This record gives sequence, structure tokens and C-alpha cells, in this order.
Amino acid sequence: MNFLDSIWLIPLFPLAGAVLMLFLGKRLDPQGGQAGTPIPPRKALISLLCPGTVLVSFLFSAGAVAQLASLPEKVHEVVKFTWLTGLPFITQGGTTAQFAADWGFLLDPLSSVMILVVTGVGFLIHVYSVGYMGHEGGYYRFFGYLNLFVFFMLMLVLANNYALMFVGWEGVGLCSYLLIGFYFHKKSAGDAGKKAFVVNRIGDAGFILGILLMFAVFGTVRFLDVNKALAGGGVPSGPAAETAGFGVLSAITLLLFIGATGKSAQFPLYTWLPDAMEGPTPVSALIHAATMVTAGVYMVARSHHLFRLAPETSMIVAVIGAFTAILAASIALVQNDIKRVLAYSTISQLGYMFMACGVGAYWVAIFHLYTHAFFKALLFLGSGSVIHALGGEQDMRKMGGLKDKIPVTHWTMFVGALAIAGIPGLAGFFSKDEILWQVYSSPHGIKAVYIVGVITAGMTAFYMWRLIFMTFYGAPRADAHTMAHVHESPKVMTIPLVLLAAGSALGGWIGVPKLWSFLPETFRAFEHWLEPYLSVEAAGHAAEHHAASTEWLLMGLSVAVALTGIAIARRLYVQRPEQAEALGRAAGPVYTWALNKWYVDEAYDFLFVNGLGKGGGNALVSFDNRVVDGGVNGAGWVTRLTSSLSIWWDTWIVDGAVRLTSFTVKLSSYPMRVLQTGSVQAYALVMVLGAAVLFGYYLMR
Amino acid sequence: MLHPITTTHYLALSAALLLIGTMGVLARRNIVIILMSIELILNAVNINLIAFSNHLRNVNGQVFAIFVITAAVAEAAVGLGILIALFRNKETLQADEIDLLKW
Amino acid sequence: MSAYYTSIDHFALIPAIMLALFGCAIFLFDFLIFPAPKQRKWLLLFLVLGVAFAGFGLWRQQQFLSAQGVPEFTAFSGALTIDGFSIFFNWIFLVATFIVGLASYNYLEIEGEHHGEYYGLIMLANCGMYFLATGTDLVTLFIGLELMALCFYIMVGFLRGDKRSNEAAVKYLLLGAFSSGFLVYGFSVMYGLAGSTRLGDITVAIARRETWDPLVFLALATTTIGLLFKISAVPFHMWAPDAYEGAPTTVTAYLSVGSKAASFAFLVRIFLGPLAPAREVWLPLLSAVAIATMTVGNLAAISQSNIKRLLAYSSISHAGYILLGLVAGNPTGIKGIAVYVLVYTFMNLGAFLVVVALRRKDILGENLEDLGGLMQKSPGHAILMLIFLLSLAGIPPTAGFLGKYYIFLALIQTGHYVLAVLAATYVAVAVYYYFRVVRSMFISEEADRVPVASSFGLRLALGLTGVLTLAIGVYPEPWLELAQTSLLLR
Amino acid sequence: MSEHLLSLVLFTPLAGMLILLLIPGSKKNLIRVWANVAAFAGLLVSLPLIWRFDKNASGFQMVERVEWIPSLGARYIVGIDGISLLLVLLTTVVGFLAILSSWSAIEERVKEYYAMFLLQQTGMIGVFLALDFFLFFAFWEVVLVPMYFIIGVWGGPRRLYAAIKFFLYTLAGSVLMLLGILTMYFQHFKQFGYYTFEIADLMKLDMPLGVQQWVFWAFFIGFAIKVPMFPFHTWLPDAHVEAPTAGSVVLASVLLKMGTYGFLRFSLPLLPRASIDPLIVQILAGLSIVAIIYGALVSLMQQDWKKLVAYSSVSHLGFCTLGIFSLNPNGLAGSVLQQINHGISTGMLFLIVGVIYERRHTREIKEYGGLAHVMPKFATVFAIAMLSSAGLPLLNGFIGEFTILQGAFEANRAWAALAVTGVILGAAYLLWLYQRTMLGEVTNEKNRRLPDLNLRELAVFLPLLAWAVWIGIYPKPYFDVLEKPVQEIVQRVRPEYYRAVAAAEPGAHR
Amino acid sequence: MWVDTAFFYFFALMTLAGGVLTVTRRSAVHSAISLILSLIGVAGLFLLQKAEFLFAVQIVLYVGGIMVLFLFVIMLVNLDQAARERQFNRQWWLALACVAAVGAEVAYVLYRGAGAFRLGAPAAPVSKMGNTEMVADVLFKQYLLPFEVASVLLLAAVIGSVVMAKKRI
Repeated sequence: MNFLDSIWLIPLFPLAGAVLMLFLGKRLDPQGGQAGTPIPPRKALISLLCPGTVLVSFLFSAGAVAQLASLPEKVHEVVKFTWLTGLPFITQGGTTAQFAADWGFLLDPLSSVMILVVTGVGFLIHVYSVGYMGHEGGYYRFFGYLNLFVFFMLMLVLANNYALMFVGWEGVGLCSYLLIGFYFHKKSAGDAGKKAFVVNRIGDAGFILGILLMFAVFGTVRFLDVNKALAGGGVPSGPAAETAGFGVLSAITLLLFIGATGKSAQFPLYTWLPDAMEGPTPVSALIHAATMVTAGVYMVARSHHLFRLAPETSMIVAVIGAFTAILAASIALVQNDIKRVLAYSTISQLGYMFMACGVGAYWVAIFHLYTHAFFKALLFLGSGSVIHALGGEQDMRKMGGLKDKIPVTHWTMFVGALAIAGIPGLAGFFSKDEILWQVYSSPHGIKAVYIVGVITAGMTAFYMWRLIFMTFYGAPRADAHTMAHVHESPKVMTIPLVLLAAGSALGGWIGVPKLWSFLPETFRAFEHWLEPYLSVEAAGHAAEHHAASTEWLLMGLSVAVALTGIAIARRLYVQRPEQAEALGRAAGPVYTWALNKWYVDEAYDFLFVNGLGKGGGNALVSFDNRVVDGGVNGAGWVTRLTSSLSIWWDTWIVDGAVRLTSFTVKLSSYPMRVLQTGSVQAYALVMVLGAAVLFGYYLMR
Repeated sequence: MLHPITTTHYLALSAALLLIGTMGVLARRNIVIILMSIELILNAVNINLIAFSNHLRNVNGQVFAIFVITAAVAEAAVGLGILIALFRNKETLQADEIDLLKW
Repeated sequence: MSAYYTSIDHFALIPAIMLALFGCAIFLFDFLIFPAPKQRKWLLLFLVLGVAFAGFGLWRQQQFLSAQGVPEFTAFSGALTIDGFSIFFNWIFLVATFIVGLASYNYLEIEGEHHGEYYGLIMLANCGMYFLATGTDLVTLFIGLELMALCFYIMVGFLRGDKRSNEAAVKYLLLGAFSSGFLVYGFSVMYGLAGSTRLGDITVAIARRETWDPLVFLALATTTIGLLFKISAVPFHMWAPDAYEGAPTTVTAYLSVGSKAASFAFLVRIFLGPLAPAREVWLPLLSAVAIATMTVGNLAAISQSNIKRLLAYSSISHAGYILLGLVAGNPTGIKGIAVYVLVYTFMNLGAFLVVVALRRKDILGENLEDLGGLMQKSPGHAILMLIFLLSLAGIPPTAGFLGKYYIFLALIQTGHYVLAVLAATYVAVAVYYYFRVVRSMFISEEADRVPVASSFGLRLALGLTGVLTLAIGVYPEPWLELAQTSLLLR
Repeated sequence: MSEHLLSLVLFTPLAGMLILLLIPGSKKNLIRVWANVAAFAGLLVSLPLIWRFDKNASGFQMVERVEWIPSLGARYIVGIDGISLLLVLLTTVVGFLAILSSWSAIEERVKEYYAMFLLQQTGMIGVFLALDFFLFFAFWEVVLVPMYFIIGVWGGPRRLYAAIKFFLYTLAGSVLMLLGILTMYFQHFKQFGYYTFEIADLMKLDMPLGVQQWVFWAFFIGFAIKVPMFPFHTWLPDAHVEAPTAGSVVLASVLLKMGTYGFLRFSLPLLPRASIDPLIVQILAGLSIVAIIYGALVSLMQQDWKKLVAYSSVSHLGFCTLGIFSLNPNGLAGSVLQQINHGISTGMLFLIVGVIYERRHTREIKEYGGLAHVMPKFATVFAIAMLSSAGLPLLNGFIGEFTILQGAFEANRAWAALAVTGVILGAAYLLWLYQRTMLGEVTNEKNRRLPDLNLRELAVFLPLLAWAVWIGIYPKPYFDVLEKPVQEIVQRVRPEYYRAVAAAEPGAHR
Repeated sequence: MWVDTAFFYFFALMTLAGGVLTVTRRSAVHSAISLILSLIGVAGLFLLQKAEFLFAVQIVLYVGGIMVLFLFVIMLVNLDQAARERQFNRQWWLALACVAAVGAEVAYVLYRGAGAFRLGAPAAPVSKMGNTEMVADVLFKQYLLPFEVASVLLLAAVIGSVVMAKKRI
């Protein structure tokens, strides 16, 4: 069958699953309320159905991609109907446009990679969840949300225009809200979910404005049309040419990038991601590691035509990426919550991807996205398995010595850790090293960023192995009772781990560096698949004016750095645990600061809580601090001050004025009455008075 | 020394009488006397009418005056009737003592 | 017939004759033929008959005018003029008399007062109004006014056993006589200016003098005092609340409607007749008075707890609105006065009649609390009252809106924007106190369980006013045409 | 009958009310049944409008004209264009659902209650159908009285204050508006020598800018108070908080739209010169933006569930007015669409408050929490309503807001940028509300045993939900319906706009 | 000529004095008497103005009729205790001020008007009829209607006073 024309079906399978779950789920999972009940057959149906839908989408995607490869121009667009229309709109260039966002799908090398990752990894995580969530309440709800998420994610990556992309964009945000808050009886979970949603909303505001500005400039929001417009000298023919100069493009790109920072947890909008760890672990794996958070990267890559023409923005992207990378890594160094370490690591890895985007090496960014999807998902699921084994314990200080108790988990995570650390031969090595090389070598490259990248690489290796060592090696720190009950996870959970491990190990071999010229070109399939599509200038020119020796050197350097990191970690956490504390004490403030995430949240809290405690008044005190933190991030206490001021204004000024008038009216009613003394002669007197005035009027004139 | 009497004199006189009557209405407590003061006012009107009628050499004014007197009679009669009714209930005819109705 | 009493004179006089005739008949039959309490209703029948005959006469006059195609005809060598204006207003008087008569029967029963004199006086009062609307001679107008006023003095004090009624009568009488003294003083000066008492001659005479002539002003000022007193305009309004409160409620209704309408007819006759030349003198005067009247009326009404008093103040404020029509002075304005008086008659009568219905044996039913929960007790009355109040407030689609509409339009046409805005804002104030009544009717708890007084006559009267108030609001066309015929200045 | 379709739609509820009055007040259930039947009939007769309406025809359709008061030049003229079509449908649907929703909420004085509702229904439809200023004004005022009683009789503790405040505010506004109307009426007479209230005729009138400005401000007072725009909004929270559920539903969903509709139908087309006067546009757009942000901020701080929703209306209506005064096709179309959306989603939110209030008789947010455990259906409905109000794509809210933003952006980028903050805050206060009431543990023992939505309540919500999703996924029909009328308005106000459109060769237009 | 003047001043004085006394005398009876004085003064003025018929009417109707009525009422309602109280109310000084003000204004108006008071040439020269005839002539020709209405007025007055005054009907 023709998969290419049925790509519009791909998102629909998960959607069907979601609808089924959310509306009939309760019947399928009657005692979904209680945890720990044996899996009934109908529940098994859920377990088959939901991963099944994702699998189907995966197969369709694979088929479509295969057929896409056979196309000459490797682009296929399917438009079902016009979704969001508009009325005539006079663009910046004076031409008329009409907003028309189709319900349309675009399959090209970029989106093909994404759908494969989303459906593939998504499927594995679904399978894993069957085991992991098996005993949780609201099983059906969980899978409903998960499928819904996949649906929106696929919309996001398959959309053929920015508006529809925005649908997916918001949709995944919603699902992340729902899934983070899945344990909605936990207040912290609810807060985290809301924080995530609202912070993303801030980014989305930027995104919307970006879309509008783009529409105002190009008169369209279709990727292909925008690219076409840009292909010819940057902007469409007609008067737009003058007006839509450089400034506008950088404005557009900047606004889009704000959206990206929100979704992909870049500085300064990254604080929601660590909190998001409140959600179930598979959620963290799927949404906050493999797929959703990479949407920002995808969007930037998707708009690469624009970003190329806006060097300022690209520079900003690179710098923000680098800064976020190192900031997050530094925090990860000292975290003790296993999932938080991974969360910060995710942030930092995303930073890498943006670095790549910033220097124009978009295919590398996507490459890293792809490898990262494997090993980060693996690590999350692994940690999930660990937590599962320890009955919910997340603090690494209470772990250790699990190596032999849960071997599969241990080995798979071992591989994952190697991969992320960038040990040659594993996926992480190829992608990260390519990023570093591009940052160093590309014409847009920035040396400072490169340095940051290398240091971050070292940190990465360190904290990741710190995690491994603290978890699996050394003496068990958990109490005997827990240790007694530690057990390997069921097959349904371990098999995905193994598959992901394989991916992390071998996934990189489709993108080996050109340097390894001894390998056939098939080992560079990824680059050949994406590079021509993603770059405007001729492929791989980057290497030319850099001696091969340099590249070897840098590669060695990064490997060395990684190994050092691992070594230090081993020394501190296996051989001489006591030195860890010693070092911590020695580092003193730095350590504490890092431990406390550089007090960024506290800084916000200070702004919101105290600032408002001072400025606020009782209404503000009653106001839940964390809500402000999450709720109105950024302008927190100003918001709350103004909003209480507004209420004050309402009650005292606006209403006050009204009340005052009515009061004066009522009041002035009494003099009128007092005049009415009841004495007839007083009335007569008033009449005569009136007469006097009347005659007086004659004299006056 | 005595300059001739013009209509203006009569007007002035009637105005004065009008004001005296008004004063009575405003200041006297006894309602009967207030009614009398009103009679004064009407007489002021009559003086006017007669003066004009003489000045204009037509007797319409005098006829008008007759009607004014008639009206005065009628008002006086009804007024006194009402006064009697009032006096039956309140045992007083002091104007400033009847102030049930006010405000 | 003699040369002095031609058939045309007779024709012009028929309605008045009918009213007077049947009035006297009632006086006589009251103790000659129907002394027994059971037979009183015959007296009411006589009133109805008298009104009917008078109406017939009026109708014939109307026919005559339209048949002849003349705008007017005079009688008694100019002492009387029959024109659209007089006919329009006389219709209002007759309807008012009819309705009040119907409503009074039951009320008098409750008050235990005599019927005969009452009905007779109503008709004589109407007779006086007739001359106020038709008269074009100072003397006629003066006598007509006295006739009407006299009857009202008596009727206000009709509850001889009731202190409040006595007091109201005394106050009304003293102030009324006082003010009519000023009025007639002004008349005398007018006579002096013109040497004649016919309005036409006076107009000519005044037109011949310059506008700010002192004597003209003297006449104008004193006359104005008398007239403004009759329409209860500030600062000559103070009798109204007391008289309205103390008088028997039916009389209050009649007073607030009949007397006011007649006085406005009178006022318009004078101001658009003899005083028209001095327009620029009295225009600012009347605007000021109108504003003051609206202000005092509306503001004082806010804090009233006695419905009759509240309605009294509201009727004062309405007088202010009507005056604005005279201030505008253009055809729209004059038509506005006619329309306003028309709708005001019905809605105000209706409102007072509901209060009449609240008067039960040993329940005075004049306070806001007495209206409490009227909706539960008798929805019909409550809804009618609601309609009347909405109409008084001037909210479409009730009749009251039309009156306001014309006044506003006239003001805008003549560029009195400030007055227009002021009048408009006072509508909101008025709504505030009208809705205090609505509130106690619909939202407050029931004050007492005693059912409201009701009789065929009262029901008929209420229904009539209610239907008219709505009908005029929803389909005003015929009424507007009627008002159109009443325009004085052509 | 077919050529009198509009009159049928207009008077069905009134007829229903008159018959209702004949039913003795003691037969409560009979009254309820009849009221619902009548309202449903009103809905049914309004449905044919959908297919009888020709979206390609310009001007008004199904016009009926009857001489009413010739001597005033007032006629009974009704007709619809795209804008009024949508609003009328909204009225009939929401009106019916509101009546349906109050089956168990209203226990005493049932008869009067339903009578008032049906009367009000006619009034509101009349406002949207009238093409004669006199008729319009009559209906405009007719609507006031029932709402006064609905708030004043069946409302909360401070109902008297709220009711009279609502009444006085609106009345004061409308009387001043009347002065504006009369001024135009007179101006028309001066120019054409005959009096008329017909909109079509008044359109021909061209007044000097000065007069237009005065009239504009007169209208503005009337409409802005109704909307309500920023400085005039304080009656809204009071009215909403005190009104019974169905009352606030109708108030929010339909009554407020009378104001925006007034701007669209009268202010803009009748006073084109004043409407593009930069100062006026600046002021009104400014007020709208203030309303957007201000309303959102205030609702962020509310402790009272219903008050929060009320203030959110202020914010949403701010979007509507902003769209109107962007004075371009997208702004206007978006505004109308957003009016419908607000009607749907805020209507749902008020119904939701009503449902819970009926069970617990308190609206204090802190009284609740964790209701999602107890009432899952309720939680789901609430979630969707909330998201549609927060403007989540694939639900109605987004379409409207986005289109308005598009228009605002075209008019002035700063406006759009500022308005977007409203979107962020919207998410903030709604999610926070949802979390405080629905999520978390069940803190309050009283909430343990609350029954979930029953069938009738679901029946009330489902149509609205369906409608919300429809608009969200396939809004094209709405744009088609709105294209013509919007174009006419824009052409009236900014003739050059469509000339530019014509001149410009169609850009990326597929 | 000077006789007229003298008489005018005499009667004017009489009128005003009577008026003032009416308003100021403590006892109602005295007031009534002084009112009669004033009325007679007015009658005299009528005589001066060649209104003989009016003079007669004034004397007969007023002095003979109305005043008797007044005195009768005064006797009927014995006001001796009222006579002992103060005869002016509290606002008298205020009233005086107002009246003075109005007086001044009216005086000014009249003063201004005196010049303007030349009302054309006196109308048709006096016919040879006696005053009474002329009055009758005008009354029954021009003022026939008011004359008739006046009868109704008086009827109403009679009925009214009866209704008011009698104890029970």
C-alpha cells in the first residue's frame, strides 16, 4: 500500500487509542481506582491496545520513510483540509494574504527521523509502562494520556505549517501537564504540572507572535512556502523585499527561539523540567527526555532557512545552549535524587543540541537528538527500574551495591552511561563529538562555546558515572529490609531496556565522522539523509580548511576528558567515598550553591514570596507561594502586587466613585425633605422667596 | 404742591396693599386672619383693575373686578368651611400647629 | 336663540353643560331620590352618563372641526375657543374623571363617606377644567380655574373626620388662594396693557411693546407664579406632597392628573398666547425652573417611605420634564407636552389606583412596607403596578417612554444638549426610587395577609389604565396623530 | 411561515411565556416541563436559519419590514447577517440550556422565574435581529427588567444591591445612548427631510466629524457599560456572583454580547469617521488591553470561584473589543467568533460553578479540592471547559483569540504583544483554579460524598462541549459566514482597505 | 382737582392703615374691623375712579357679606386662648425681609414702568350711559360666559362649605 499518502493516519492510531481509553477506559479498568490489584483480562486488553496503536504508527512511519527514500526530491506533502482560515490580511509588503493553515502533513528527511524516534522509542516506553504502571491506579487514564501525547507529538513533527505545529506544541504541553500531575492527589505533582504548563505558555506566547510576524512578512506559515520565499534572496518578490530586511528575520527567529526555550527547557525557562520529575518515570523518559523536550530543537532545525539568515539569533542560540549546558551540568554534579540528575543532564544535552543549531550544524543537532533519545530514555527507564526495585526510593545516598541484585538494569544502564559519556564506539560519542567538532570548525563556530562544550563533556561523564557508582557499586546504603525485597523488574520492563541499550550502543554507527574515511559511506547514511536537506551551502565543506590532525586531536581530547570524568567519579564514589564529602566541604560554598541549583528557584522565590510578602498584604499572604513560582513565573510578585492593586482599585476607586455618587444623591435627598417643614407659612415663604428671585432676575439682566 | 394723581399712584397703592396682604399670609398664625390677608390681596387686584379701567375708559376692568369679588366670596366661604372642619378635629386655628404632613 | 347666546355658543358649551347638569342632578338626587345606601350606585351611573354625554358633545365638536376643515372656532365673542388643543385635553379630563369615578365607589364605601357630593364635585371640577382648556379670555380662564380649584379644595378635605385630610385641605386652600391672588394680579396688569381681556388682544398689545418692558415683566412674573404653583413646579411645589398625602387617594389621583393636565393646558395657552412675544424673557426662567423641579422632585422622592408622597414627588419631577417641552418650544416640544400629559395621565392614575386598592378596612396601606410581597398576594396588581412604574420611569415599550422620547428629541433639535443630558441622567435617579417600590412588591416579604380591596369599578379602572399604558407604548400611532391635531402653533 | 421565520424565532419564547402564565403556579413540574418545551421549541425554530442563510449574499437576509409608528419613522424591521445569525443561534442554544439547567436549582416562585427567562429570551433575540434603531432600543430595555428580577429574586445574599446596580448602570448608559440615537435621527432629518430610525437610511447620513464623535461617545457609554469595558466593569462581578446559575450563564453568554454587537452593528457602520479617529481608536484599544490584563490579574487573586469566572469574562471581552477596534477583517471576524466562544466556554464554566454550588452551597474555592476523585465526569467536563477558555488549540477559544491577535497584530504589533500576556495569565488562573478545586487530596470531609453529574446535567454540557470542539477543529464555516458582513463593515469604515486588497495581487493564498 | 388728590390720599391712607392693622392686630375681631376699614377705603377709591357700581358691590358684598361671614366664624370658633398667644409665627422677620425685598423690586419695576405706562390714547370717549348700564352691557354681552360659570362656581362654593361645615350629612 502507499504509505506516503497515508501519513495522515499515523497520528490517528494513538488518538483512537486515547479516545477509547479516556471515554471507555473506566469500564475496561473497573477497579482502576485501587492500586496493587492483579491484572484482570480487560486490563490486559488495555496493555495490548495502547502500545499496539503506537506500534502500528511505527510500522506506517517506517513504510512511509522507506518510500520517501525512493522519491527524487525526498519531500512529500499531504493536505486533508484547511483548518484555520482567516480573512484578507495586508502583509508588511503591502500584498494581501489570507491566513490558511491546512490540516496538512509534511514528510521530509527531518520529520522522518522524528516520527521514527517518536514512534519507536515511544513504543518501547509504552511496553515498559505496562510493567511499570501495572499496579498503579488510573491505569487506563495513564495510557490514555500517553497515547494522546504521542498523537500530539506526531502532529507536531508531521505538521506542514507552523500553526498546526503549534497545535501539537500546545497539545504535548497539555499532556505533559496531565501526566506530570498524574498522581494528582500529590499537591507537588499538581504544582509541577501547572508550573510546566504555564512556563511553556510564556514560550508559546513568543511562538505565537513569531508566527504572526512571519505571516505578516511572508503571508504564509507553510514551511515549504516560507522556504521557497527565503530561497530567493531571503524574502518574497514584491515590496516586501525592502521592508522585510534582516531585522525582521532575526525578530521572527528570536520569537520562535523563545518558544523553543520554553519547550526545550533552556535558560531561563528551564526550571519546570526538574520539577516535572514528579511524574511517573516512563513519562519522564518519553516526554522529558526522548521526545517532547526536543521539540524546540526540531522547530529550530525546521526553521533553519530562517535561522541561517539571522546570524545574531544563531549566535544567541549557540550561547544560550552552551550556558544552559554547563549550568545544568554543574547542578547535576551534586544532585542526590537519581531522577533529578537525569533531568539536569537532559537539560544539558539539549544545550548541546542548541549549540549545534547555533553554529548551523542542524543535522548534527538532529543526530544528537536521535542518539540522545536512545540513551537518555534508557537511563530514565533504568532508573525507573531501580526505583521500582527499591520500592520507590529515589535518593542515591540510600542506594549502592545493586549491581548483582538487578543485573539487567545494571548492564543496560552501564551501556547508557558509557554512551552519554561519549566513549568511542557508542552512540553518544559520535553525535557529541560531531557537535564539538562543528562548533570548533564551522564558519559560524565559536571557540569559547567549544571550550564550554568540552568542559561540559567532562562534567557529564563525571555526574553520570557518579550516578552509576552511587547506585550500583560500593556498599549497600539502603536498610536491610529494602535490600531484601530488591528484585529484577519483569521482562516487559527489561526487554525495552535491552533494546534501548542496543540502540545506544550501535545507533551511532550511521553517522560516523568523515575522518574515519576507512569506513564506507553507508556508515554516514544519517548525514547523507539529512545534510543536503538541512544545509543550503555545499555539504561538508566544514572539514576542508581544517587539517585532519586537528580533528583527531580534538577527538582524542574529548575522549580523554570523558575518561578523566569517569575516573574521578570512580575515585570519589567507589574507592574513597569519604573524599567526596571532604571535597564537598572543601568546595564549600560552590558545592552548596550547586547542590541548591545555584539558588535559581530560590531567587525566584525570593522575588515572588518575599517581594510580595513586603508588597502584598493579606490577600497575597493567603496566596500559595509555589503557585506564583510556577504560575506567573518571571513577573511573579509584580503580577501579584498589581493584581491586588487592581482589586483595590475596583473596590475603592471605581466602585467607590459609584457608591459616592449614589451616596451624595441619597444624602442630598434630605435637604429637600427638610425644606418641607409642614408649616404652610414656610411654604408660602418659599413661594415669596421664589417671587423675589423671579423679580431679581429682571434686575439682574 | 399736589401733583395730579396718575394711574401709577394707584398701581403703587395696590402693590403696597398686595405686600401687606402677603405679609399677613406669611406672618400671622391665625388662619382666619390669613384668609383676611388674602382678601386684602384680592382688593389690591381690584384697585388695579379699576384704575386701568378708568385709565382706558372701558369698563371691562370693572366687570373683571366683579368676578374677582365673586371668586373671593367663594373662596372665603369654602375656606371658612374647611376651617370649621379643621377646628372640630384639632381645636386650633394656629397655622404653625398643623404640621402632621411633612417631609 | 338670542343674539348673545347663539347656537354656536351652545354647541361649544355642550360638554360643560352636560357636566354641570349631571353634577347638579347628582347633588339633588343624592338626597331626594336615592337616599338609601343601596342606591348609591345609581349616582355613579349618573356620573358615567354625564361623562358620556359630555364626551359625545366633544366628539361632535371634533367632527364639526374636521367637517368644516377649520382649525378652530370661537364662541361667546372670543371668550371660548374650540380647537384641537382644547378637544385633546378635554378628552384627557373626561377619561380621567370617568376612571376616577369608577375607582372611587369602593374607596368611598371603605372610607364611609358620602357619594353624592363627591361625584358632583368631580364633575364640577371637570367643568372647570373644560374652561381652562377652552377659554381664551382672562376672565373665563380665571373663573374656570377658581371653579376647578374650589372643587379640589373641598375634595382634598373630603374626609372631614381625618386630621390629615383637613390639614391637606387647609394648606392647599391657603396656598392656592394666595397663588391665585398673584395670578389674577398678573391678569389685571395684562388687562391694563391691552385694555381687553381677550388673549388675542393681549398678545397683540404685548407684541407691540419691547421685550423687556417692565410692565410686561410684572404681568409675566406674577402670572408665572400662579401658573407654576398650579403645576407644582419648584419653588411653588411645596403644597403638592402634603396635599397629595392627606387627600383621599382617589382625589389624589384625580388631583395629580386632572388638575395638572388642566393647569398645563392653561399654562400652554398663556405662554404660547399672550406671553409668546416675551419668549426670550421667560425661556431662561422656565429652563431654570424645569431643572430645579426635576432635581427636587427626583432627589426628594428617593428617601420617601409613603407611596403617595413618593408619587407626589415623582409627579413634581414629571412636571419638570413637561416644562422642558415648553422650553424647547418647537412643534416637537409642544407635541411632546401633549403626548407626555396623555401618557402621564394613564400611568399616574394607574399607579395611584393600585394604592387605592391597597386601602382596606383599617389598613391605610400607604407605606412601602404595605406593598410587601404584593406579587404573592395578588400578582395582577403587582404586575400592573410594575407596568405603571416602568412607564413612569420611561422604559420602553411602555407609554412613558414616548413622552420622554419627545422631550429629549425636542431638546436635541433646539440644541439644549446640557438639559437633555441632565434630564437623561435624572431618569436613572428616578428608576432608583421607582424600583424601591418594585423591590418591596416582588422581593420583600408579605406585609399582611388581608387581600387587596377590589370591586368591579376598580378592576375596570385598573385594567383600562394598564391596557392603555401598554397599548400606547406598543402601538402609539393613533395617539400620536391625536396629539398632532392638538398643536397650538401652526 | 417561511417568510416570517425571523418573527417566528423572535416570538416563540414570548408565546411560550404567555401560555406559561396560564398554568397555575402550584403545578411546578408542569411549569418546568412547559418552560423547557417552549425554550426547546425556540431552539428548533431557530435551526432552519442555518440552511436558509445564504453566506454569499451580502447585506441582510430574510428581512421583514412592517410600518410601526409612521409618525416617528419607526418600523418593525428584522433581518440577519452572518454576525447576528451566529449570535441568535448562540442565544437560542444557551437560553435553552440555561433553562434546562435550572430544573432543580429553582424551588420557589418557579412560574415567575421561567416567565422571566422566556421574556428575556425574546428580548435578547430581538436585540440581535432589530434593524431599526427604535425597535433595537425597545428590545434593549426589555432585556433589563427580567434580568433585574432574576438577580433580585432568585439571587444570593447581596442580590438587591447587585440587581439595582446592574439595572442602574445599564439604564444610565442606555439613556445616554438614546440621546445619541436621537441626535443621529435629527441629523438625518436635517439632511434628508424625513424622520427615520432605519439603520439602512441612517447609513446614508454623513455627519461632520465633531457630531460623529459626540454620538460615538454617547453610544460608547451605552455599549461599553454593557460589554463591560474596563472602567465600567464593576457591576459585572456583583451581578454574576449574586445571580442564580442560569442567570449568570445567560448574562455572560448573551447579555454581554449585546454591547459588542452594538459596537459592530451601530458604532462602526453608522459613525465611520469617528470610528477611525486615531484618538478614539487608541483609547478604545487601550481600554480593551487594560481589560484583558486587568481582568486576568484580578481573577488570579479571587477566592470566590464564581467571581473568578466573572472577572475572566472581563478579560475575554477585552479580546473581543480589541478585535473590533483593530478595524480589519480578521479582528472583527475574530471578535465575533470569540464572542461565540466566550458564550460557550464561560457559559460552561458558570454552569460548572452552578452544579457544585447546588451540591455544596458555597463558592469559596478553599472549600474544595480533590473533587476529581469524587466526581470524575465533572472533572473531565471542567477540564475541557477550562482548556477551551484558556485557548488551547483544537478547542474553540484558540481560534478566536488567534484570529483576534492576527487582526490586532495587523493593526498595531504592540497591541498583539500586550494582548498575548492575557493568554499566559489566562492559563495561569484557570489552571490554578482547576488545581485548587479538582486536584490534590479531598481535604474537606463535606466533599467526600458529592454525587457526580447526573444525566440532565450531562445533557446540558454535551452540546456545548461538542460545539467547542467543532469550532476548534473546523472553524471554516464560521469564517465563511462572517466574511461578507465583516467585509461590509470594514469597507464602510476603511474604504481604502479593500481597495488595497484588490490592488495587491493575491499573495500566498491557497 | 386738588379735591380728588386729597380724597385719593385720604382713602389710600385708610386702605393701607386698615391693611396694616388687619395684619398686626392681636385679636381676630379687631383685625376684622380694621379689614372692614380698609375695604371701605378701597370702595372709596372705586368711587374716585368713577366705578359707582363697583363701589356699591364692594360695600354690600364685602362689608355686608364676607365680613359678616368672617365675624360669624370668629365667634363660632372661640379664639380667646389663641388671642392670648403671640400673633406672629417664628419666621416673621424672615418674611418681612422677603416681603421688603419683593417690595423693593416691584417698586423698581413700577418706577421703570411709570414712563412706559402711556397706554396709547384712552379708548372710545365715555358714552353717555351711566356706569351701571355700561357694566351691565359689557357683563351680559362680552362676559356672558363667565357670568354663567360664576353661578356654577358659587354653587360649588355653597355645596362645598356645607359639606365641610356640617357635622354629619
